[in-house]
Amino acid sequence: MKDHEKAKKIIEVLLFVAAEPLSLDKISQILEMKPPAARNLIFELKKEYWEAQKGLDIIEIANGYEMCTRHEYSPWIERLKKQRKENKLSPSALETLAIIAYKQPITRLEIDNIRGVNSIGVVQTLLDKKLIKLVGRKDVPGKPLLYSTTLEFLKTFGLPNLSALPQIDELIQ
Amino acid sequence: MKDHEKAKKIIEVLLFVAAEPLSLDKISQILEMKPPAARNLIFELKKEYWEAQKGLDIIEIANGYEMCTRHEYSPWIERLKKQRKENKLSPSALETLAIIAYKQPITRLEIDNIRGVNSIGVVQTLLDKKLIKLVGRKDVPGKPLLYSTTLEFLKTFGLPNLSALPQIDELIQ
Amino acid sequence: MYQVKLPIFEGPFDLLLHLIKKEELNIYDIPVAKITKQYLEYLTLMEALDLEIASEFLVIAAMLLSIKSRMLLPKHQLTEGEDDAEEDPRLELTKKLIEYKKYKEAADKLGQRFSFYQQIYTHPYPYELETQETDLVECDLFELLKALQKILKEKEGTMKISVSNVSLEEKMEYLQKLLAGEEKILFFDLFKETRNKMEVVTTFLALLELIKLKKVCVHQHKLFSEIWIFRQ
Repeated sequence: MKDHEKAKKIIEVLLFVAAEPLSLDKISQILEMKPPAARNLIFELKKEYWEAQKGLDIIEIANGYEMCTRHEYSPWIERLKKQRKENKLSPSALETLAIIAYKQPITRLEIDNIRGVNSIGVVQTLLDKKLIKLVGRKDVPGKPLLYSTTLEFLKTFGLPNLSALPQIDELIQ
Repeated sequence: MKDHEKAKKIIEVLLFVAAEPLSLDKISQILEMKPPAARNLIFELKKEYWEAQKGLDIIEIANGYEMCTRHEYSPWIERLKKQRKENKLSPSALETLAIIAYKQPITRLEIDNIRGVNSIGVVQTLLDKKLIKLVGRKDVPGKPLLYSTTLEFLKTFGLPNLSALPQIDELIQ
Repeated sequence: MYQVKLPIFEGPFDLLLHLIKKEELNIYDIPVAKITKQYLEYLTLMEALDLEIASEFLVIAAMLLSIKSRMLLPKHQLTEGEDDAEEDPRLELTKKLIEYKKYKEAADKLGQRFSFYQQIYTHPYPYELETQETDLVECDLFELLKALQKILKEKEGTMKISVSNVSLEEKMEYLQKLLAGEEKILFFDLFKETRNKMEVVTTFLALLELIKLKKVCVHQHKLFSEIWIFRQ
């Protein structure tokens, strides 16, 4: 493979792995070539993508270049995103999580009493998803385990901290 | 563009945007086609990528397909990211992981017996790295915990599935 | 000062395999006396260097010594009735070593795969799609109830107390009409025209009914954010 072709492949790979648009300066730095030469390669690559009628495109955006999907494929991507729902929490998981979030630290029996059903499976699911954790044992007969929410819980729900949860008493007036 | 070609482009786009390996089932569902037909398209796409000597590749990994960079481009990616992927596995971690991979589900005592040493620390490390998980308890006295490898294990080692591991008995001949 | 570089062994089996390989010995016919001598020399060296010797090394040392002494017993001393084809005292150790060796090889192979795949990169996530809507998560009753609570609270005081005669069916029809013109509507906007608490509740029940009938679906960008109603 000629150097010229090789450099083009490198640009392709860089655009693929970059998390944000790559500036011409950055690309030329990495390739140790002058910016105009790098720009020519990017254009060639874009032309190749176009000619091969690929689903992907290389666009100039935000002072840089980015690899992206062609617009006409977005309905398919939406289908993919819809399929992702499996990862979502079930209503009973959300319900249990809400109880733990507001009443932490809490035992399983206390959760069961509020929900009116046994929560053993759903508590395990939440533990597996690392949304809740064990934080000790309650000082009552039987010393039951106590659960609290995790940092992952805050991240998942976009909460800065626990006090950012809506006031529970306002919710159930 | 023919339907056949169009479907191939859609697969390309899906593999590009997916955050994780896409299963054949998922791909064929989205395309509303039979899995073998979808698989053929994926292979065609892979072949095209290969023939065009692209910097990108499509690989079978963790029960699905994924678009990724060819390994010879890693030096340039490292220049971009200014760092290597900073994951290291110690020889004892690899040894323990190999035993679990081939003998799963397996208890810690069984691992210790093969290794000839206590594996408590290394098993914890592998759990922390999510390369192995607890899958239950063995029905023998003491009900010891059983360990298996995870999907993350397949991803980390670029394996399509567990049966892609080399035959253990052929390894020492 | 000398710097003694001692190879690190994962355990006693690892050390034994190393000795067998170094001396080019046959693993199926291990000269126990020789290997025991070297094994113990290694432990002595570790001791001299003040390295901690794991108890597992000592267990295998004892095992080696025991095998060695059993090998020294002359065959003809076998007592009457004992099986002639007495098991080779090395058999158990050999089995263990072979088993361990297999996994050690497998670990090497895994290590190679690991370094190879460390050099392979995938497309980073999250990937910004052109439309935000595709990132919607499905919204459940818990979220809906909270939203309803908020609306009731906001409407409090501003609502006239009057008897509503809007039926559930009428509300369902009204909601579907609202949605006919739009791709999506904000949950909050469904209640814009409601005049009293009863009507808010009826609207809410109508929405639930439409969800059940799969006429509409409810999504939000992320939990605790705005709720959108979509035609289905």
